[in-house]
Amino acid sequence: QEQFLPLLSYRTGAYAPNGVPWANGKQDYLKYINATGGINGVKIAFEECETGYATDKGVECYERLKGKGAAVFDPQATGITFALTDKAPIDKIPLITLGYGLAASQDGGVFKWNFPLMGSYWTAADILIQHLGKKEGGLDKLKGKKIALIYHDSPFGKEPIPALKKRAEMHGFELQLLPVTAPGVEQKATWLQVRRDRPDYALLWGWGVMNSTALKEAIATGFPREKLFGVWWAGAEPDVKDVGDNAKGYSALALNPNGTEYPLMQDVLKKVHDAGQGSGPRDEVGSVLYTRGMIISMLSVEAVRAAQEKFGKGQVMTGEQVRWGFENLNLDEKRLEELGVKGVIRPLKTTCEDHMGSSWARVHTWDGSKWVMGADWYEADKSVLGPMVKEAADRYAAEKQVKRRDAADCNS
Amino acid sequence: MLYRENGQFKTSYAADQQIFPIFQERWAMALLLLVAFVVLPLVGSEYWFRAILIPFLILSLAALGLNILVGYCGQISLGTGAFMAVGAYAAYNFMVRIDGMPLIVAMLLGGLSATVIGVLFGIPSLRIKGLYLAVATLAAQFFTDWAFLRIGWFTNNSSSGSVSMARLDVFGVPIESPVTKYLFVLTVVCVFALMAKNLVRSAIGRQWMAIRDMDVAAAVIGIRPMYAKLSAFAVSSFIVGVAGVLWAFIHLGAWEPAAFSIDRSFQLLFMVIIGGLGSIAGAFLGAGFIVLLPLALDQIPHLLGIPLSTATITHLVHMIFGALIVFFLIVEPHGLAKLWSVGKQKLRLWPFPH
Amino acid sequence: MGFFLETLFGGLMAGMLYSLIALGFVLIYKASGVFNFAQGAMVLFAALAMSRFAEWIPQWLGFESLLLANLLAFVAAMAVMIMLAWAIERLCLSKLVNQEGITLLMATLGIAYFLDGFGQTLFGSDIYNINVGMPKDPAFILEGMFEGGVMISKEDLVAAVIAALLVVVLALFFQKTKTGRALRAVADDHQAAQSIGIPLNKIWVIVWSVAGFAALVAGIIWGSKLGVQFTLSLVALKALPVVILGGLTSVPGAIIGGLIIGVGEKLSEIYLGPMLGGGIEIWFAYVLALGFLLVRPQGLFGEKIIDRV
Amino acid sequence: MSAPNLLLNVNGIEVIYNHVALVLKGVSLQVPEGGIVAILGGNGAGKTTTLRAISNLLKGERGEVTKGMIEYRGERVEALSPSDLVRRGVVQVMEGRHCFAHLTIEENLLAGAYTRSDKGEIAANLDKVYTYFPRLKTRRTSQAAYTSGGEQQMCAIGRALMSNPNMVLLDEPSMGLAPQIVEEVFEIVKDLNAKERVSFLLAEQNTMVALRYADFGYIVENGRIVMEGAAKDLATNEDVKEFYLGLAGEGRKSFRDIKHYRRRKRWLS
Amino acid sequence: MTDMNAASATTPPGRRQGEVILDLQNISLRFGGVKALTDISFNVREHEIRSIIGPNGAGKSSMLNVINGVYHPQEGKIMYRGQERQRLEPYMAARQGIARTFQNIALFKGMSVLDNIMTGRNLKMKSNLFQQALFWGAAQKEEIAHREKVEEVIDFLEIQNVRKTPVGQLPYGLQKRVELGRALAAEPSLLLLDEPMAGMNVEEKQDMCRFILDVNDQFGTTIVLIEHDMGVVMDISDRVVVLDYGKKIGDGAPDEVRNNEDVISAYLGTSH
Ligand SMILES: Nc1ncnc2c1ncn2[C@@H]1O[C@H](COP(=O)(O)OP(=O)(O)OP(=O)(O)O)[C@@H](O)[C@H]1O
Ligand SMILES: Nc1ncnc2c1ncn2[C@@H]1O[C@H](COP(=O)(O)OP(=O)(O)OP(=O)(O)O)[C@@H](O)[C@H]1O
Ligand SMILES: CC(C)C[C@H](N)C(=O)O
Ligand SMILES: [Mg+2]
Ligand SMILES: [Mg+2]
Repeated sequence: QEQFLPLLSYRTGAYAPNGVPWANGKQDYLKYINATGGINGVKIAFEECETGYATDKGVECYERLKGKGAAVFDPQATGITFALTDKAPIDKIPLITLGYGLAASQDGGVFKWNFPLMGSYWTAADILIQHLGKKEGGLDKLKGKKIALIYHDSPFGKEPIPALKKRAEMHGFELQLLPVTAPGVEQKATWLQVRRDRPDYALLWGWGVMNSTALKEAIATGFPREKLFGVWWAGAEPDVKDVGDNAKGYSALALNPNGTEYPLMQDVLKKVHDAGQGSGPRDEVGSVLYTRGMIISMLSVEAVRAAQEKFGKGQVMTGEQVRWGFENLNLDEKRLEELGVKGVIRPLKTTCEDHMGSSWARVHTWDGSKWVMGADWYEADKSVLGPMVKEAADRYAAEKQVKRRDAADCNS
Repeated sequence: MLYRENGQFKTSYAADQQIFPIFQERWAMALLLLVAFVVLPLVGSEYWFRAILIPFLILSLAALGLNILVGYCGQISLGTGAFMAVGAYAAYNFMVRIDGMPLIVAMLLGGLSATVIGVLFGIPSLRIKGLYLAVATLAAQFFTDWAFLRIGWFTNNSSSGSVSMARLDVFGVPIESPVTKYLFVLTVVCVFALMAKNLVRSAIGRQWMAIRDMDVAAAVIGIRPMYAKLSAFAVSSFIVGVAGVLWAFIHLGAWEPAAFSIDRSFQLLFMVIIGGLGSIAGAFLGAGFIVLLPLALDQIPHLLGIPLSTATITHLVHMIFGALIVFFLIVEPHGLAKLWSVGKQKLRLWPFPH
Repeated sequence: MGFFLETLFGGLMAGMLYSLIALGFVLIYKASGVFNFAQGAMVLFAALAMSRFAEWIPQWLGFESLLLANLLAFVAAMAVMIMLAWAIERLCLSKLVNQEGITLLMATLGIAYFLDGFGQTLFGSDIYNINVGMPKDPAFILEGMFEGGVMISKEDLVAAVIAALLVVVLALFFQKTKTGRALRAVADDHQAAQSIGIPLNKIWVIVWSVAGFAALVAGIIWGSKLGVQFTLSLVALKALPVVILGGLTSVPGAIIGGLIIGVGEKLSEIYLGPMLGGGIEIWFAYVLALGFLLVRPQGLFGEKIIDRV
Repeated sequence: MSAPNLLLNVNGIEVIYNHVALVLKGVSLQVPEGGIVAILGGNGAGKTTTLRAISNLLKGERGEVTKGMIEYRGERVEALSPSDLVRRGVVQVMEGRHCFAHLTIEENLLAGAYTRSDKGEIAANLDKVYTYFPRLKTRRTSQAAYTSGGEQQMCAIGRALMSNPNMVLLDEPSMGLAPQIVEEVFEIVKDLNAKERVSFLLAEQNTMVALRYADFGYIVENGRIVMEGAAKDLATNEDVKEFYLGLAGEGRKSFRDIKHYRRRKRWLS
Repeated sequence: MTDMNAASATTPPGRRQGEVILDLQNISLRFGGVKALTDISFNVREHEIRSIIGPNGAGKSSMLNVINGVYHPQEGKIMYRGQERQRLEPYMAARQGIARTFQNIALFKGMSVLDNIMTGRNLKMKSNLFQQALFWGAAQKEEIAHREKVEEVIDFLEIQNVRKTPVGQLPYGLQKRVELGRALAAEPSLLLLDEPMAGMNVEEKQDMCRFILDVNDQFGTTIVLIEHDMGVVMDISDRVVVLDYGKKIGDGAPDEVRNNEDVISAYLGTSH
């Protein structure tokens, strides 16, 4: 009896360069778990399905794999997440959207099956503004400043806007919205506008080619890279690789660092890659998105583990049970240490109400050859986002006529 | 049972006009419908309904609509995705803005909205021909992509730009379970297919084909190019619009403009051409080919247990798919439907070669 | 004002880049009546070949020189494109003689699919770069006149010049040369062309090779701009309005069309865009083309569409 | 016909269209060096198909030769491409003109000289064609699509002559031509035949003229040769007279006085 | 259309003196430099068979194109049934009862013989889109009614056995016949025929003549005929107009024309 974990991924198409390391990370961790005896002895079976980042393909994959007893889905795209959010409750399969998806789904009271662990686009936006404030020497200093948001014109790119608007009116900076039509190869006009309006900062909400293209255009229009800040999906190696030295000074949010010095990476190299099991090239291990993939699988496995604690060690968990696991994750420093990811992520604790668990992130900067992690951690400001999330969730509930879960439902 | 038409004499023109003049065909069709409506719902798995049959049927419908425009009226269009989108978003708005709006009505209204837009973008066809028109229709595609992305009103100002539709019902019957969804779609498709067939075999259909084959001559025998072309655009985009509604409401549930991107338009054109221009059955064959083939190819390595990375598989699928398209065009440039009818001719002559 | 000029130049040069791709379409259409939807895929394929060879050849032969690497890679890539042309003719076109345009168009779509898969299996689907030493940083002119001066991207400038050269060469090739005439004859009527001894297969290999060459140049320039990866094949969509606006059968038309579209979309995006919520350039290009077509259904320089009884 | 001076030898060919329609059911015919041979027959008899088969233009029509063999100068030619045949001197004038619509008349003619490289020769041929068809000279600069039916017909014939062939397959050359042009065309045929020993195989409906100029003739009826013989003999054959020349016994009768339900003579086939 | 195949008593030429239905006055048509027609005037009487002859490129087809509105002459006016006709589009001409066939066959290649001829009747079909979509009922009745008419045409032209064949596959001669059928199906009052007998052998020409004469006799359809076969022209037409290089060089009964010097030198040549 094996625990089946489906893997949606995209190794082809416009987003492949980012999709591939991510997918490999997810896989390698599962292989690693199997190599180390499974989850309390339960081995993991997994199957990958190619979505090409396209919503309809994603749905097709979901339908195909859910039949095989899928315990959790990581859609790897906000678009797909939206499409699946309505299906998951029917099929009773949790969705984990680490650092993406619907911001509102943090509210477990309404979104019983969604888990935007470790952050959403609202937290990301919030943190970026905090960071800029810090650079300026205080959020109040942002007054009168002009900040441009250059975003992938899709649900993904649009998510942060409400949060940014909120912050804008709080601190009185001007927010300029510059949508880029997917996939984002056509940005000349956008950057001409940037050059004309000379914003003090530009936020880059891109994915795939959009990121490298943006950097190239920034260079071509002479926009200082130091003033360009990306979301955590715009801060990985593929985004800067072929721009190389010219991207020096560009910073982006980081949910996780890169590098192989962490025990987990060492283990994976040893137990998976040295065993000829590696899904991708060896030097990919420890890259930003690879690591993130690992974390996603790790959290999924931990959720299964947690579920087993409650529903029976050494057994295969159903989607419902795993959902409970996700809702009762508690990774403290100690546990992180055991998992060999100390310093990779911060402790994380989910509850029935809070499906995010933690919203800590750092900012790292490209020095021309590698990403250099910034010192200080930021946490999204609950006092700002909390009400927004609640309101959005309630609106969703009203629209879909789902009613808030009561206490009883919570500890079910 | 051997396939013969000898001995089946038509005694009336009505008989001669039947859709399936030969009784073997009538039987085959009846059988097919029986399977589709009764057998499949009993045996089909959820995956089959959700991931294969429903998309297949809906896309067949869209292809059917497109075929009226391209195959029968000869106006190549690359804007099909756009018209699907119009249908979907229009219906969505009718649903959310008018409460108590029944699904069927919303669907038809969606179709009508598509018709309006279709006719609008059809007007240039009075002056622009062939490939020029084809490329020009992309204007519709990109414009709607943009409009539904950027104009909040259409998406009921959803912050993400993605909208969704849940808990549908027809006359109180909830359209939730895969089977009900399937049956609903199947019914709609059958009705429209029948109507389309009727159109193309009556006067209007002949007018379309006349325009397609030689517009000057058509005008000389009294066919008004304007009426013929625009009516084709209207009918076509109505059907396509309805297909769009189904695609969004029934298949996806939640969607963004990307669901109706240019890829969709091309995919549909594939279906129409591979299936056979100017053939109702062609639309279904084409859809079958385009929808099922990649899925099948996708599965083969798994079934054979060959360990290939999904990337390699996808690339292989692309290659094989492309190669097959070319192959079929070489075997029969006029599509699977033609291949089928040639096959039947051979069957008639059987066992003699000629 | 200075900014207006920037936009204008930006548009003009973007336009030249579009015409570079448009050229591929025009060539094949003019010369065989086939509307080649595989052009985009060919660009990607060529670019992939170029970038990978530039990376591999030095490893194989063990030398350093970037220049040499690029040269050899170019030769190798061109060889590949010629083989491709030959294969396409052999396996596909030669078997579709005398079929309607739409059938052939469909075939090219099939070819496009094949190339997408084939190219990426062969050369990988990661993001690669082509480094032919294009200048990356902007240049500023007329600094006297406007504060900050008028910025133009050197890279685009170089690209534009190359594009222009290429077009001139091809336009000449299509002048009343015997081959040129034969090509147009084939485009008009395959069978009649055969009946008077024009060897279709040879003609087609020539044409597709030339188109392959155009694709390679486009691939190199766009590749070094955007980086070589899948989306490169999408730039074809930017070329389509150019093609119809300039006229499917006119090589110079590709250039003029390119310039008009380039300028039109950039100006619209900058000056209209904000009012409409941005991102309008893509459809604007098509609407612009549509507008021109309503006046001249065969595009600015296209051959008159003949309908006569 | 005796083998030595045999130029073209078609032997029992069968042709099938679309893998289903068998339209030639074993056609055999010969053309001697320097001969003018006519193929006669009603609509749908298979004349055009026969010519297509010889010049290898069937492929485009999705037709194929399934039986029999075709020899040109003793060489099997079924496998050759049309252009190879043109280079060997066999050129066809297609039924229904097929001019290159977008090219001007002159470009059409020059295109016809594709297989020729010698500039002088081409120029000479061009002049020759223009002297044969002065009408073309006056329309030389206008696009073929916009010339009259007859002009297009002349253009098609002239275009074929530009490759200066030694075997021409003419499919209904007289179609749509004014009477005296028809005469001229056949004079040209005779002329080329006499001066340049060009051989002709022509499918013609205008039997009257055809038999006047040809020296041998075949009659095809749905896919079979039903009669063959020297032109003169055919011209005097009663059946031919009635059904192809419209000369019922006592000479030509007016088109007005045609009885309805005339018994149609059909050769056994 | 009642039994057409009944033997028609053949009446001598020049018999018909119906009044003028079509009167062309000083028509001139240019294409850029090319003068296709210069100052041509002639008329057509009800019931007659009016032939246009002339060398290639004389302007015959252009003349027909002018009559049914495919070309619009720069100068001259056209009187149709009494009143002057303004610039009109081809489909309007069709509505006024003018049908035609073309020199380069213009059939609808993709359609069967039957459908091609059915299109000829589209002007007479009245049921609307919705009725047609539902088909059963009004639309079907109409279809059948017209189908009967069309079948008569098919019998008349003796093409029953190819009813369902796609016209593209028919040999040239039969295609011409189908095209005539398409024109006849419209039951026109004025029928324009552009070289209907090109590419036919004598036997087939005789049939064609018979068809034309019957149409003309039985429905009194007026016919304008372009033909290069002098035998046919001289035998069946009532009056002949001769064009040369866009100019009219002769007009009158066949015999007059036959002996007209200019005509002989320009067109007929010495033979015949
Ligand atoms: N492309 C095609 N596909 C199928 N059948 C065809 C095709 N071309 C011709 N045929 C059939 O082949 C037979 C012979 O046609 P062909 O054109 O050779 O006759 P023909 O003697 O040239 O007649 P015509 O004198 O009218 O030109 C006809 O019955 C026709 O229907
Ligand atoms: N659309 C057009 N554009 C330009 N020139 C034209 C056009 N139509 C006809 N012409 C020219 O006008 C002249 C008359 O053409 P038309 O077709 O009427 O000749 P015709 O009498 O029918 O000759 P034929 O007996 O060969 O058919 C020709 O020289 C032709 O080239
Ligand atoms: C899912 C992540 C990979 C980011 C991606 N662009 C999205 O849709 O959110
Ligand atoms: Mg023929
Ligand atoms: Mg004419």
